Amino acid sequence: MIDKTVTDAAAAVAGIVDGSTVMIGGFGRAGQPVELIDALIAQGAGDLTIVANNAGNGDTGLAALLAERRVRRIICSFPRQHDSWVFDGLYRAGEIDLEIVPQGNLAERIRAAGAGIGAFFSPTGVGTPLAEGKEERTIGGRRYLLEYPITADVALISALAADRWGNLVYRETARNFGPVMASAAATTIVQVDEIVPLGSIDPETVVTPGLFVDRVVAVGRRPWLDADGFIGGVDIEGRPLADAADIVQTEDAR
Amino acid sequence: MIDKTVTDAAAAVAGIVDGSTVMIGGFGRAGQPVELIDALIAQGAGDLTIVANNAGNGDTGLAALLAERRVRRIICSFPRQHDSWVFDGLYRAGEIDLEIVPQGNLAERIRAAGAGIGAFFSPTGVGTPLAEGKEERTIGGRRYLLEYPITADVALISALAADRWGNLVYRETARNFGPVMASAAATTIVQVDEIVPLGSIDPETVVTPGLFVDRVVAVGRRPWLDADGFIGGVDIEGRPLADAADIVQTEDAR
Amino acid sequence: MTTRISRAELAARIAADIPEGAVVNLGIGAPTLVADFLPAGLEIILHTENGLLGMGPSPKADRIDPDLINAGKQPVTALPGAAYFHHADSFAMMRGGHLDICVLGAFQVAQNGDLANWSTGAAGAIPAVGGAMDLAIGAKQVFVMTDLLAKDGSSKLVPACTYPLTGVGCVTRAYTDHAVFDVVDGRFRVHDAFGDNTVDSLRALTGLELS
Amino acid sequence: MTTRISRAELAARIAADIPEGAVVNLGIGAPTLVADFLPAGLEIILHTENGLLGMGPSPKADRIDPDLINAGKQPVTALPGAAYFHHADSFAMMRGGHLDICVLGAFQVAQNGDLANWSTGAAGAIPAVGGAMDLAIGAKQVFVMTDLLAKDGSSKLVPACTYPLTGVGCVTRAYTDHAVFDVVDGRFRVHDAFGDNTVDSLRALTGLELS
Repeated sequence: MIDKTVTDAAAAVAGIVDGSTVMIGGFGRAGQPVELIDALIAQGAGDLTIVANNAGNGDTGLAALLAERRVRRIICSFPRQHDSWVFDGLYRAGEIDLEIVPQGNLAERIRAAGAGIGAFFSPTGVGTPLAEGKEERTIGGRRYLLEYPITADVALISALAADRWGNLVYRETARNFGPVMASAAATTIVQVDEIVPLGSIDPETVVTPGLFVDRVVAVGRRPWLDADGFIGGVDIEGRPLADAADIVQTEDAR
Repeated sequence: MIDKTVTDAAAAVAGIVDGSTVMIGGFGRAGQPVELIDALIAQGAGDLTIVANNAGNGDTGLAALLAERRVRRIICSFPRQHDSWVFDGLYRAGEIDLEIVPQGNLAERIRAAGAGIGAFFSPTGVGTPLAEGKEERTIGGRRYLLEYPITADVALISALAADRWGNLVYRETARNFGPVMASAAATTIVQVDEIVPLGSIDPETVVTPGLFVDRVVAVGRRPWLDADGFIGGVDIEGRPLADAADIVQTEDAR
Repeated sequence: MTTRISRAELAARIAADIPEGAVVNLGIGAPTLVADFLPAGLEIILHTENGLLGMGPSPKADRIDPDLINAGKQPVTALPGAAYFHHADSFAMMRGGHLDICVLGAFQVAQNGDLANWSTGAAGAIPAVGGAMDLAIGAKQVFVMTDLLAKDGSSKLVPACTYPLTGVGCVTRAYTDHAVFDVVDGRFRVHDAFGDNTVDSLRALTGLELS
Repeated sequence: MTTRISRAELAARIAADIPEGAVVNLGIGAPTLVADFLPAGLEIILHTENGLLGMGPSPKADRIDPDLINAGKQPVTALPGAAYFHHADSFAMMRGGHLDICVLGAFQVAQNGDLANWSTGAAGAIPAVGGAMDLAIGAKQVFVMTDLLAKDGSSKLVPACTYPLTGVGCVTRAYTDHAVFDVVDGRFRVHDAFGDNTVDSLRALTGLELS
């Protein structure tokens, strides 16, 4: 019997070694594999290269991993946020390397790694400072830059549900980088709200087929799916809301 | 109101001009847009370049279009089948051009067209006769060939259901080339079993988002979805079955 | 006194130019205001690059869903007809030319259509590009929404960008608080000027050759 | 008389080498027979490149579904845990190295692992490659299933292929009706020989250096 489920987040991240390249899913806070990141912090691996869209928020999650000086280098599209002070401090102190990648190139380079593409000519970034050192070619009258795959030793991602084969479904925009990262890492580790019985995910709706997934761990239902649960959300600057009343009401504006 | 539905297959294929490149979805008979092909035959456009996985079966569908000498060139992975006599005859008579593309390169080149990729280095075909004339490069110790996108003026595809925005869901392995072709053609025309109300397709399960789709036409429920309907299927050689008794019984073999 | 329309008026002006059926990305920041002025009753499909087509307005406070956000990480909703997809598919839509319009902010727009909106190039600034470079080259039409003049009074529409570029020759139209400019054959052309602005007064303000 | 095992015995031999949990593509034609001999009770996930993981056996006649076929266009079924996907995703799985094993037929296999199985190069033949070249380079292990000798008695395992190649250096193991051969350091090594076949007798039959 194939059973990719593990009992807890610590077991899920076991064996990650110093010097690994680790992809971390999520866009802002949506789809962040919070429990897995916490487990990685506890697990102890260091000298890491992180591939993620952002470079951490506040003092938790990826930011906490950075604060522990466990990350040597980060590859991302948008490190600078109002609450990325941990990264900002390390960067200004010259204590972390940064590779800035346009978000579309980041996603496509990760996909390319999963799809066996050796390199591809991308239309993004031509004529900009991020083109520096890249091979440029004009194809069909349009200028492109040659971009290489981004692979990883490990991907840590979050999904809504998995079966024991590792088939995944996601929720809303928390899907974001999960499917491509799952395809690009040697070992893909997934936290889900729940493990469902094999056969209970409609094969038409599987987003990440199980062959991309190595370990899944159930971390419990996300609180906002319960009635009277957590009110999440962020304000217009991306700051987490203290309470629901902080949100601007615009539903009737259109 | 956005409404991409048209009343019949003739309206769906209106305006296709001589000399067009037309992608046709389907793998064997699964996912073939039969009614749209018939409408294209009736519509009259000629001197066409066809992009498809196969080169027609029997005397209907794509084979009938070929038989009418309406196709100048075909780009496909597997033209030769037991019932591809129409193509075979034209090819041997030198009356049709053929570009053979490995199936994975075909799919990825079509995707690249839809995704704005200028070209990509593919691991497939290296060292084979199909590498002839292609740029080769070694990246990370592995050999690759440079492959270019395949675009089209029109894509004709088949899906299970659409809403009026053109969001599509497919059925089983009839999905095959539909999603990538929809993304790669200037005008994407889709036949579906039925048009469903906007909002009735779960946004988590949309396979082709409507922005890739230009026209949808309902052609009625595929017969085998009705109780006591058509028994489809093919034998081990891919020949359509005359009746259900022709199929080898192996369900209990494992 | 030169007429300057408000940020809200500018958003409304842009919204009025978006036709029914358009697939539109409103970037982050000020351009997202355009959503509030899209004509009621017209179906315009909003794309957000973090994986949603058919984005709706902000939710009421008690309906906020942390899994459903836009590219600016603000809570949003999904309309009937929406679709979710992953990041590579989302940027494939953009880079493959399937968006009709995107609206972006700008530090500078050059008369050849070059856009600078991601970095001032200031020493010590932390670079962050997000999806700006993909949006700039991906949409069929790239609208810029910006004040015409920077805080120091200099024109943000320029003969050539001095800030680091986001994209080359990509801007089709610049909506400013003074006037709307089209990029045509390597020059700005005044599409319409607000209030008492004229081609001559805009020429004086910007120092640009204008037609 | 040299021992030759039957096609079914060969399929069973291959099936016995596939471990639980493996993701396997059985190509088209003879290799699809392997499915019938996979050990009962072990979970092995079959991939078919036309868009299905978790492929099951042929359906009963009254359950044939024209939308559910394999790469050979035969009717199949889907097991609990199956997933459908489009062609680009399907070949990305293959080309990205996510399949553990594929089993392919062969015209020739060279001792350096080169495979020829798509064209005899005969004048006037209509070329057709399908997914063979992608499978050959994609799976972690490429098993070939073939008779050792062609109808004319020549060996299909050869020092160097004379037929047009499908893939370079891709075959890891050749299962033949006489013996199983591993490709090791540019030479065939006899993994196990059936019946009265020996390394010496196989050497005599094939003319190959064997170890």
